[in-house]
Amino acid sequence: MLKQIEGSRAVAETVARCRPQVICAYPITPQTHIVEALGTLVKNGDLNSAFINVESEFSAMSAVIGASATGARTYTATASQGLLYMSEAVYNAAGLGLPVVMTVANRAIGAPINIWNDHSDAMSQRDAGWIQLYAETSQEAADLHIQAFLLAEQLSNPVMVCMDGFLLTHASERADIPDQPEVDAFLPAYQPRQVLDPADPVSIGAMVGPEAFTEVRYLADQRMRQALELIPDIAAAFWRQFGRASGGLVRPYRTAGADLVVVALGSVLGTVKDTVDQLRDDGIRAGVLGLTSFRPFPAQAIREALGDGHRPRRLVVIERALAPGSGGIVTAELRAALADADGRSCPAGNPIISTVVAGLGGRPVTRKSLHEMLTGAAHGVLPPFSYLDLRTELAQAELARIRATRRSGPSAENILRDLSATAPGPQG
Amino acid sequence: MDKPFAITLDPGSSRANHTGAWRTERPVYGSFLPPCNNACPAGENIQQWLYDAEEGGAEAYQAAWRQIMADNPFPAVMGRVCYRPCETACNRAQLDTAVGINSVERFLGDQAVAQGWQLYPGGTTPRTPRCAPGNETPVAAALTREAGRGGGREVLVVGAGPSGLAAAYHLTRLGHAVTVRDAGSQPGGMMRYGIPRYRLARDILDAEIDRILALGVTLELNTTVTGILDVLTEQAGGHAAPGEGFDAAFIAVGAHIGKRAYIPAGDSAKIMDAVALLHRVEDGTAPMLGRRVAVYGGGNTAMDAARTARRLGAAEAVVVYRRTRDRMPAHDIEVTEALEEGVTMRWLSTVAHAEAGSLTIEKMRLDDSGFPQPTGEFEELSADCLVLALGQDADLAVLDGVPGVTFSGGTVDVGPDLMTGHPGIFAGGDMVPAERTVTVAVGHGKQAARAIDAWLRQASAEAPPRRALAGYDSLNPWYYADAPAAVRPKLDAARRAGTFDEVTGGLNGSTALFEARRCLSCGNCFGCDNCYGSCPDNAIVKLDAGHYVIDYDYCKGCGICAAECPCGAIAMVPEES
Amino acid sequence: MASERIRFYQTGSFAAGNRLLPEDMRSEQSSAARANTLTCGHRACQGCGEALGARYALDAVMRATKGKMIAVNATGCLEVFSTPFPETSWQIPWLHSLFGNAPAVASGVAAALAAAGRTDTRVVAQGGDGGTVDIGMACLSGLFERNDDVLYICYDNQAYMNTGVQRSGATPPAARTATTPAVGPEPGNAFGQGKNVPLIAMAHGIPYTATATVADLRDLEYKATRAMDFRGARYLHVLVPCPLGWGSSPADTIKVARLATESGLFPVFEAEGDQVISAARIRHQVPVTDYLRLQARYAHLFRPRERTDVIARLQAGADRNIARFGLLEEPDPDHSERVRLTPAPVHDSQLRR
Amino acid sequence: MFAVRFHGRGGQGVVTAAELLAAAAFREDRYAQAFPSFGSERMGAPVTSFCRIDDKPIRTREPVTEPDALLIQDPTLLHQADVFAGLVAGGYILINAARDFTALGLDDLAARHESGRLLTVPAASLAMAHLGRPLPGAPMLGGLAALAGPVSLDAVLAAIGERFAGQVAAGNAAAARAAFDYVTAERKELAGA
Repeated sequence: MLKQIEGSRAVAETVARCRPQVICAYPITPQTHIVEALGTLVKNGDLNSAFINVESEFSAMSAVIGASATGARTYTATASQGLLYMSEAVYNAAGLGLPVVMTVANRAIGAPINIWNDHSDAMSQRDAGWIQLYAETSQEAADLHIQAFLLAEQLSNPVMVCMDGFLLTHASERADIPDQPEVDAFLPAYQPRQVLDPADPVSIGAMVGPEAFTEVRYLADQRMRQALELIPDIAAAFWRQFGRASGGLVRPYRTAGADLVVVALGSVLGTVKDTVDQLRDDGIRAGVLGLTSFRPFPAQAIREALGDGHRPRRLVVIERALAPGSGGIVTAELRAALADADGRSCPAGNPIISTVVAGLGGRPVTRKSLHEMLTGAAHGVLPPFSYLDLRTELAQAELARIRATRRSGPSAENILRDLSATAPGPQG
Repeated sequence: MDKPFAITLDPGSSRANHTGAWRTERPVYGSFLPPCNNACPAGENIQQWLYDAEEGGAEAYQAAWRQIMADNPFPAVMGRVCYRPCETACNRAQLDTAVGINSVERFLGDQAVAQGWQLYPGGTTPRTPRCAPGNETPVAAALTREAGRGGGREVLVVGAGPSGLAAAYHLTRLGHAVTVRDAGSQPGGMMRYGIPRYRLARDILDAEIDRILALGVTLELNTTVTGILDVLTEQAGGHAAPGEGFDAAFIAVGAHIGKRAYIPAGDSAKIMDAVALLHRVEDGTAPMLGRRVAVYGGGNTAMDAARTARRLGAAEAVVVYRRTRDRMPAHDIEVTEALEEGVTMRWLSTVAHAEAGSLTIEKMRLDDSGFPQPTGEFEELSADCLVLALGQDADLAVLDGVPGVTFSGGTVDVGPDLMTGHPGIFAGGDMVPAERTVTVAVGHGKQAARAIDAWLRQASAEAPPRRALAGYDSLNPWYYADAPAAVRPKLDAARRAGTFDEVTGGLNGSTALFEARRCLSCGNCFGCDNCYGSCPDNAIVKLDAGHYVIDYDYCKGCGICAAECPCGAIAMVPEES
Repeated sequence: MASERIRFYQTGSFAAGNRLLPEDMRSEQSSAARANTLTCGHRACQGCGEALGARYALDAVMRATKGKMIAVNATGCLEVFSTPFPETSWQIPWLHSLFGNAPAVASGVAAALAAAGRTDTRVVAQGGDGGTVDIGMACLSGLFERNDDVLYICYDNQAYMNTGVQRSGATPPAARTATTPAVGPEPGNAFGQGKNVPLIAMAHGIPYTATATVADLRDLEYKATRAMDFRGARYLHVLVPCPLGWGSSPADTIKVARLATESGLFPVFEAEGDQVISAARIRHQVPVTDYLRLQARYAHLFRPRERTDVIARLQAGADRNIARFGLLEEPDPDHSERVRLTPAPVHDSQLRR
Repeated sequence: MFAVRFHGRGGQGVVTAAELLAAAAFREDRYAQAFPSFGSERMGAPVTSFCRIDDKPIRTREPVTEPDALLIQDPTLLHQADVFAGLVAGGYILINAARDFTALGLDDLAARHESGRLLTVPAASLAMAHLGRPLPGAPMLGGLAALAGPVSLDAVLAAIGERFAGQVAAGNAAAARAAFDYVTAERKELAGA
């Protein structure tokens, strides 16, 4: 049913249509609206499910591990510090091959504590063995959950649906919430691969030593490679059933014959697409490549999307998370992906890649800044690594302070002091 | 289900891992000698019959009784007159109080009499080992040979006392034809003529003797045996007419000649000896003793005489003894009961002179060596009669002049197999050097029977290897509930003087069962499952109650089973390297 | 019932089994048909108290639930020695996730069962003292507070044995561990305030809390069985000596546990809600030194010189327990050892909620 | 594309107002996007929210920096933050206030601004009158419908009816309608002048 609806609410109602049997939640901004809505649906009887209010994210993930191993379809949601706090259990769920589905309402990680959006949280778990899908819109966020349950249960592997905190979770948008029969038709009842059952007792979670651990990890990687096949199939099936393009591995936009392609994940893609349209109007042949699946990393799909023959001369990767001391997380993976399966670089030669760190801790990514930066890129003046809208004066002032005095005090607080002295930030 | 590799495993698959390889010591079920069995002069397997009795019910009681009967044909008598060395040795005494073995034995014996249990048909079956072989008593082993009485020979038993009758009993069951000859008019010897009725009811005694005779023992009463060699065959070193004589003889005529001591006495002084007194009471020809009776001596017979005197109507019965109570040979229980019945004691006193109606008593004192010395102080003690209870001598006439037979200190010299210096002639009971109790005598009977049987078969009595003693330290007593002993009812002291009724009563069904179940089963498995339950490696397999097997594939040798065995029936032994 | 009394007052009343008792009154461990939830071939040390305690408790629960049980296990010795690939010693559905999350995982299992309407299958979570008292405490408290239908069993061997005997929040004062070595003026673990998890559990007001040791099998089975009479969160704290970590003889594992209770150092009791309803009376009281001397982790209290001051403080602790739980009072008839004979399992319908 | 920026204080329903406007647009089968100036605002703290309305899907997610209309729900904010920043030339301003610009000290602004596009409406008092609580959200939307007409009054009323129920719905609707009439009258007057 088509609605004007808050992103969190859209996800909650869609998850409910997936009939999870056990839901665990611990509140953390900006995930709260999702679990509040689900909690209400359970309380008023619209959703027949066990809703556990646990005492921490660590418990939340642990409880869904137990429930999933007992044969229940399970769901939880978190963000930021919460994701890090449950990290040990996040790895464990994947190691045990349990098809848990979790929403991550992407948010920065402190210190300094920051409740606003970026991808630092999800990226910190990129090697936990979870499949990671990034939503561009509320609609896609909702749709991806339906696909996630199917994917997770077919592979016996957990799936993380990442949606930008506030930008998607708190934004009211038009979204089509599928009806129950449609979802039931698309998502069959969960058939567990392994289950705790007195009638057929097994021990789950054995200690595995050097004699088999490598093989276990190898098999985990194989599941990811299997996912590379399944994700497009499921997206296609979804399109057939619901008539919407949601999910898949990558989403190209005006890449055909493009000289400059912007690579990004999540909701920033919308703003980027608007900007690219402006660039086209300016006569710059720009395009966009959105990555919906970051784990598994769709190397092959990316190469195909960029075209095997004609390759864009320039790639600009928008990083919503920073790897201090290294730079861009997505960039590094993309660089590796551009070589073909045998590691040979493309005959047409590889493009020049620039990394642009943007939108950390909720800083708005504006068309204005993007347009400026990409125009520069088109004219070859964009450095290999840069920040979008970095307030250099603030940073420099603090650097000076540090150089000046040993006891310069906490940087974040210093910068805030400077800020209050100067003009208000971009958010007014 | 198609499980994830390595992470998920099939149940119980660790059985493939044989942890027994870790072991340096292995637990082994053993069977150790319980102190009660060790102390029993009659060699009863007390622990086994208590174990049998613990089950409760007629069937269990009969099984227990048969176990006693394997060693001792007088359970009911024992339950009355035995001085209970077993209870003195009982480990339970260190926990709370000793198990009332004697009272349970009496209960079982009385049950047998009341129910008229017979040995045949059926016969006793040897004990089956529960955990490990080696528990059978030699007698039980012999009983298994019982089948063919064919190899049987002729054996003469002289004396129908406890020792003789016990020998006859065992020899018969070993397949020999036994003839018992006794000078007296009734069988039982000292059991009848030495122990008063109030300690041993005669119907009980008769019943147990009859049961022995019922086995086919020939009893010839009022027959004094003289010239023993004339009745023995040549093989036994005798010269009886061919086909007439006996192949072996067991002499157990006891000791019932009262010791006389010279006591200056006036002509009209009334003096008699205790053995004769008790004998006459038994014959129903009790003498007139008068109002005041003095008994001279400090043994059990002295007590019997004094207590009997009270029952014959003596207003006063005074025991005159030259030492002190703690040096009295009489068993404490006898002294106590005597005092309860109003018998008075004169310690450190000797009779210097006897006159009609009065005695002259000389006070004594104990020297450093504890020997009584005269003090020269005298006093009068009015007494109508003086009964001498200064011990008994054996009448050894029956062995006079038998070649090879030697004597010392008024007793017959015998070897460890109770054979005298003359081949084929054995002796036991009060006439050989030993403690003079019914139980010891019964033990001699069994021992002699075994030895005679072996001698007749030109074999040597198989002396079983002595098992290690199961001391208190080998137990883990925490597992035993606190359970104070059940006491036997006693006849009210005031009512005793007038009657020869039994002073001590028996236990009833439940108190006897309670008492039997107080046994700690020292050194022998009683099927408590502790080993099975407490093995951290599930390495002990329980076949059925009380039957276990150790699975050495998994036993790591930690030793918990041995440490937690309540009765110390498991030993840890080093692995052969 | 005279016959009852005689049944009770007999050889080996406190032993695992007794041929004179009817089957249903014998301990589960005496039964040839016991579940052996933890079976042979596991890699626990010789004389492992935890292996013993786990089988005692879970076999009893198996009897109470008629075999319908799922177990969750925290990381630790029990998990490591029972399930090294490619073998497991468990014969029940068993799940190991992490060190600190067993209570939460169990909540999830219970929730899944409830969601599937399979409430006849019951959930047991188990862990060592580290996984319970320390790293698992938050999850455990959450389980208690929500009163999820889980029996949590802590096998307390008073240190991190799996990692090589380091101090845990359950390590008693003066005990030597790898991180509280027996050196310096005050060797061994410091005298802290301790962390009494059974009392913490009671403070949550959960339906049933109990302590037990491997030294009194019947009591342990009784409590594991009784716990299954309740719905909601239940807590069972079992003292399981560790020969390796305590420096005691493998053969003495049960003996040491027995002395811990007979000295008063480890009070054995049960509680409903926040009320203690029974305490196992000390049968033969012993001084704490009887207990301490058997363990190398306390050797420094006796050599080179006897630390009477430290021993006195430990004895005072035992005396406090004795006073607090009335461990030397006359047993009241309702809770005589006879009651400790494991009762027959109750039916689901009878369960208190 | 028509972009609106709402200014108010935590507790005044600033975010709700933006969502109601989006819902109204959805009613008219147009695309809309509403979102708050994300943060952990507390009661009384200055709050901003945004709403975009368009005939095609809206992809951009940046905050509204060049609004076509400003809805200022609390006149006390006027001289604090730069509430007028980025307003497009000829943009609309609606202020919740009973007083005129002079009283509000906005004469300069009024002078610079195209007549009829800068208005005040006593939204709070209208809400007080009809709803019983001084929540200016609904009346401000009613006023906006009259002032700039990005959505119709009917759409606003429908959105209100969808979001609220019973007395609350009725009260908000009445207040919105009253504000609509008030602004319509004001504009007539200005046009007349």
